Amino acid sequence: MGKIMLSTQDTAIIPREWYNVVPDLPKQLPPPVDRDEKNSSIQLLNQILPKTILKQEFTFQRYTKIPEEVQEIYAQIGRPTPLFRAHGLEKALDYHGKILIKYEGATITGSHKINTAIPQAFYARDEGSTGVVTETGAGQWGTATTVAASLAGITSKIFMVKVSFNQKPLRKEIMELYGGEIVPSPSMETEFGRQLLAKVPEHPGTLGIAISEAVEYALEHDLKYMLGSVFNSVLTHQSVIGLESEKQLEILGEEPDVMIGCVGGGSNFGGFVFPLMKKFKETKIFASTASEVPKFTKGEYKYDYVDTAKTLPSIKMYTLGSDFVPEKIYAGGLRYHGAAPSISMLVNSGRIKSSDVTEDQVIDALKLFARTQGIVAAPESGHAIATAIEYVKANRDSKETILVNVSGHGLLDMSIFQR
Amino acid sequence: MGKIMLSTQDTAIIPREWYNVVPDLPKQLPPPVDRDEKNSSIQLLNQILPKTILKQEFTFQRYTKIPEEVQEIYAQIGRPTPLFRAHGLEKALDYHGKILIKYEGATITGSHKINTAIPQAFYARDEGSTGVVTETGAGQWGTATTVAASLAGITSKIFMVKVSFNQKPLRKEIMELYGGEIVPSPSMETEFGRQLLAKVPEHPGTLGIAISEAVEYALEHDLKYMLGSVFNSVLTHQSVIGLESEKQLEILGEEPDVMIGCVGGGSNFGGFVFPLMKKFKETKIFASTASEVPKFTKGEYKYDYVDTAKTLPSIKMYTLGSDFVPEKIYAGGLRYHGAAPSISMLVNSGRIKSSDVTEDQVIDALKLFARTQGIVAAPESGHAIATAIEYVKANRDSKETILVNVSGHGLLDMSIFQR
Amino acid sequence: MAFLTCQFSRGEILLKPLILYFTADYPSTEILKSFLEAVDPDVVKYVEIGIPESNPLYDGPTIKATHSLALKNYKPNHLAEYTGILGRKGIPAFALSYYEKFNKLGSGYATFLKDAGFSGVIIPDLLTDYSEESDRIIPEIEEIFSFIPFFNPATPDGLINAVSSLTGSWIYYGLQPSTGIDIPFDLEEVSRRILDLLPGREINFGFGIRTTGQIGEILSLGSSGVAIGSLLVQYLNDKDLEGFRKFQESVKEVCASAE
Amino acid sequence: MAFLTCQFSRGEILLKPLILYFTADYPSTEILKSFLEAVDPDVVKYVEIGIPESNPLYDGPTIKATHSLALKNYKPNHLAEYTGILGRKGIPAFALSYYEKFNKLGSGYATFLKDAGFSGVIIPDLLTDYSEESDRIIPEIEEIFSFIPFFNPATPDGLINAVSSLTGSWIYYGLQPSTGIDIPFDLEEVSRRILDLLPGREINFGFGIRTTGQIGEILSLGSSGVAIGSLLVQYLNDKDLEGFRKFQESVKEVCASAE
Ligand SMILES: Cc1ncc(COP(=O)(O)O)c(C=O)c1O
Ligand SMILES: Cc1ncc(COP(=O)(O)O)c(C=O)c1O
Repeated sequence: MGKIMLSTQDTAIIPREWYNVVPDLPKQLPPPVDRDEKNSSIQLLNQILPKTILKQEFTFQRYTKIPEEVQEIYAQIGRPTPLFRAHGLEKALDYHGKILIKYEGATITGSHKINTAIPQAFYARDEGSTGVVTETGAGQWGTATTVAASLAGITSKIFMVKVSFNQKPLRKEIMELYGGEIVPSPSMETEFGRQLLAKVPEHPGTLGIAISEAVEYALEHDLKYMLGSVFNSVLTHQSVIGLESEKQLEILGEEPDVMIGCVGGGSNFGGFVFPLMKKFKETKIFASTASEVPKFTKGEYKYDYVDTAKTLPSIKMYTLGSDFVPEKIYAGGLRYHGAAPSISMLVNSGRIKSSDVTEDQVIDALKLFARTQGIVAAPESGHAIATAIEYVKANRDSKETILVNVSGHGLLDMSIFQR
Repeated sequence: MGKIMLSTQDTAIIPREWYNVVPDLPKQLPPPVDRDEKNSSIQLLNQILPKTILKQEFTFQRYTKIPEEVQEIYAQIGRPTPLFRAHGLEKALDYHGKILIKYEGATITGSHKINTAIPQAFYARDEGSTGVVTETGAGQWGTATTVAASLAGITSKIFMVKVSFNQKPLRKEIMELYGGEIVPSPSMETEFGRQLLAKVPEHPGTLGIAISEAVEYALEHDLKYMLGSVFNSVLTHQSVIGLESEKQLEILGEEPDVMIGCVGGGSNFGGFVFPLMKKFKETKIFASTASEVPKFTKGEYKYDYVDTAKTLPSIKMYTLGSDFVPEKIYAGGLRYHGAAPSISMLVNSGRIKSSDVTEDQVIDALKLFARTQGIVAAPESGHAIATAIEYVKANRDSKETILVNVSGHGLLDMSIFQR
Repeated sequence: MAFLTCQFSRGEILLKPLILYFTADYPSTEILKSFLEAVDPDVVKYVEIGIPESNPLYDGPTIKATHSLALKNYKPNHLAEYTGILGRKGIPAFALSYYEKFNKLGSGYATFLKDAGFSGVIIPDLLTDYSEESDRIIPEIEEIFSFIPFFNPATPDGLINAVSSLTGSWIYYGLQPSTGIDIPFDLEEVSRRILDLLPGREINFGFGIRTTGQIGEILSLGSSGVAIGSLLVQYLNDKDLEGFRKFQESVKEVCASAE
Repeated sequence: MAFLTCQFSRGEILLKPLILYFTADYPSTEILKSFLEAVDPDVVKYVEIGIPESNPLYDGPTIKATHSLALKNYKPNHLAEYTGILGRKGIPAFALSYYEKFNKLGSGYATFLKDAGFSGVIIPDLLTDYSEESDRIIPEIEEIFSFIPFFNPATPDGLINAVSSLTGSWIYYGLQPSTGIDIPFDLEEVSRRILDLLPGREINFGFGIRTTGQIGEILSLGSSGVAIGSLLVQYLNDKDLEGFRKFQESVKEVCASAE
């Protein structure tokens, strides 16, 4: 049998250390800053994040040991994830180079989000917290959080944007099944929520509001708040994607000429690309985003708030403005207005190229991928696949090896095809 | 790191031959028979099944070579699937033996069904068919069929029981995404369907009707019909589950004392248990079924029709009667009235024990499994888990090694928790 | 072709390739007798006579149909007439009978068959549906006359070894689970299995053999003989004695051409 | 503790551990002058004077607050008064100024600072926000006086090596990305990194140092000195000269007790 599945799901491939790109960036990473002289949002992080996360966020070790227990849980949740050659897609595109897929949808929660949820929940537990709190929009992050908390033996509370809560009953279901407590946001459980509801009883909620509620709830109840993306510590945890890929490519004897991933906050992209960029210095790198959220092409590279509610610090990034209201695209995870500082820096320097793809391109890409590879990819990941297809069409004779990170499966998001 | 994930997703583990239990059964397998002297249903199989499937069904080689191409596709769809130790579950149950899980939910379509769909579709294509037809109730089998057909580059048409079609729009969605054509049954596309609808325009459909329509459609359009379970050739294809497990156990140095799987038609159970039974002669074996479909405890061991419509042959099996109408349980895949002849024979001889579990036990088991292992198992597989939990509770001090086949994930069936 | 021999000697015995199957009293006693008279002892080794049955479960549709008609004509005392004709040609006759009769009559039924002139009996459903009885009944039958084991590709290895060791007779190996239906199979694979399991035994193949070409192929693979059943029904239905004779001739030719 | 030394000699030079940071004209010119008069040359190595800024992005909330107030009092000609007081004690003064001023005034701004009595300048946002300018501006500044590289744990290795090779001066290493906020960090890890990258260089640590205990620890890890800023603001606000003097004494004691 040919080498079609380039991965060996051998736990020896699971990295023992996370990789942090910051010491290897060409320039210094602009740190998170406070905008408000009275209430330091960085100080706030201090109160709501596990100490270990804060350390990882602000002190930049190139390598950080992954706790043994987290390594074991990584194995349990499906790491290493497969890296395989997409023969079916190559054939359908009549491409004579290679298309390799790293597939994070093979984790038990169906996306890369679990890679950072696990250490965050375990650190919280280790530091004596009885539970974690976070917000979720589309639901992927909330799902990962509930699983991680249950595996750590602590509680989880998820503020879910009310409109999603109502539209996606299955997401609520799965999070509850995983032992989480799900609250539609705005809720009556926080001061912030109560005030909002007093003014607008039927408020549909936003991610910004949900963040504010989660942070307030964490503060009030002495729980830890979980970071879903954007932050450097999250990208560091996600480096398992790229580190595994590196070993898998080595086993296979392949070197990527092109690397492609999708960018919401940037965590799957950074986690995938950074460890590989260190080794494969000449690769072309594409960050795929939604045309409806053209952060790199229409956004500005500047300090901006992480969240709409301006509760969390400002960071220097490509941003469409923290009050940017994206179109209601199906790829909920790509609606974020900004992108992680490290990725933004490299897009700004030109090292990373960006590619906006349309909803139609994505749907076509998802269909083609499903029919040729048998995988229903997440709508977010569909962007990376669409960018890869576009690249192949424009470079048909290049015979390059294209490595694509498919960040999740789309089994719980199939309603997007009902149009 | 400890050996928590006992699998290596090393394609070397994918078997090169399927195993057929028949030559190793203690008694001779009663063959499928015709009941109708005029219309031979066995002759019918001859017209609608690929020749290679018929060969495998009726000539009993112990080992059959898996075509190279099928081996490659097996790798692509996620084989070998993981075999891991369920530390979390063990801890929650305070069990001091080992619980090992073979997890078929890790395939791209989320269940073992793909293991047989692939060879059936590829044989059909090899024999010049342009497409395949089958029926589906809950949707797992239809989904596997559409993927397999797309990967083989042929069409697929699925007759889906109308009531499921209406209740499970996502199932229709995913099958279409995979390139299948989905028709609610009864339909106007067959004589059988048209006659039914003329009499009962609002007919909700049954699996029996869908089978009849699929068979008629295959005959009329010179397409191949795909067998979802029950038949011996299907169990043979499913032997990849047990054969992989055998190698994985060897790598781990483990020997199962108890093996547990769920039984609908018996394909995941037989595929899992038979290859292992050959090596581990002393293991206790439990077939888990739904209390609502107590085929082994309340059924009779006799010749009965495979399908309600009596289109396919009669086989000797435990059966509740081919016209048995099961309660509307959520585990759609376990509603079948009978079970594969080989399994039935061994239940009859006492080699395989059976265990009926209730809906409540299953829901509790699924919740516990989700929270301790992070996996949302399929409702069908929840039966196997529930039986394992029951066994552990009754044999707390045995320290036995219990190997459970979890046949699928339940991500597309979560509506069952909405009660 | 490795070896093909229609008449060959094993030790002292000259073996012939063909085994014919007829259902007793089908289509009528007289017609069947005329066919038995036409049996050619130069190519026919044994004749099987099926005892009519209301539910011949493991027969295919063609043979099944003969049973329901034969039941109407069947008289036990006809059997001796059939075996008599064959005996005069020096061809041993074997009865094919479902287990139900043994169940009712015990080994007395075997004595009856022996007295009717049969050299032995084949019980097609014994191993499938009554295998727990086989340890008891086979030795009882063997005290009286030959028990002919009937195996098919679905018979487990263990059972083949156990049952064949209870008898020294020839073995009937069905190529398919049911006769008269074209289920595709890999002749070489299926044959090799039984020959490997029981080296040195006389094994005759049957079920689903349709053409003289197939007969040649089966023999070339090492089988001792070939049983033909459904293929004869058309001749019987048409009272086509001439066709039947030609068929026997053609089998001889297949053998001759290959020798 | 491996080694702890507050006053130690490297080659010929006697080194003292403490570096103090003040924002110019905060809380008033007079109060600041009285504090500078109280600086103890036995323990204070350098003094940094921050040039008030409307948006001191990389300062923490405590220092940020001093800037907005200081801006109201600030007059460029006060600077020479401050450096004068320090000069009389033999303590070199270094200006801390954001890049914007260099952007506007070019290297003339460096000349101005030099003329105001400073021995060098620290530009906290240069490497973060204007690193493409650094290759050009650093040599220009070095022609005039010392450019003090400001690194922190977020500074990439490559940048640390490149920039420090452009100057022979001491190096300011911020333990945190922003001063005045308690972000937990592993002091040993963070220190080892810079000491390993730049062996033999004078590296002074700053940002987020809160207690005299921490000072001892940092020195024991091999740092050449410790910069203190936010910690002093309380003394300034309270005009607590006595407290300030005691603080300097306590640092001496930490050192003495450990020697
Ligand atoms: C499957 C999937 N991919 C990508 C993203 C985008 O997030 P990030 O850019 O942080 O990876 C999300 C976020 O929800 C997601 O669920
Ligand atoms: C996940 C899953 N498990 C088990 C079954 C039962 O089928 P079988 O007994 O053939 O494995 C089904 C059938 O749909 C299924 O989808």
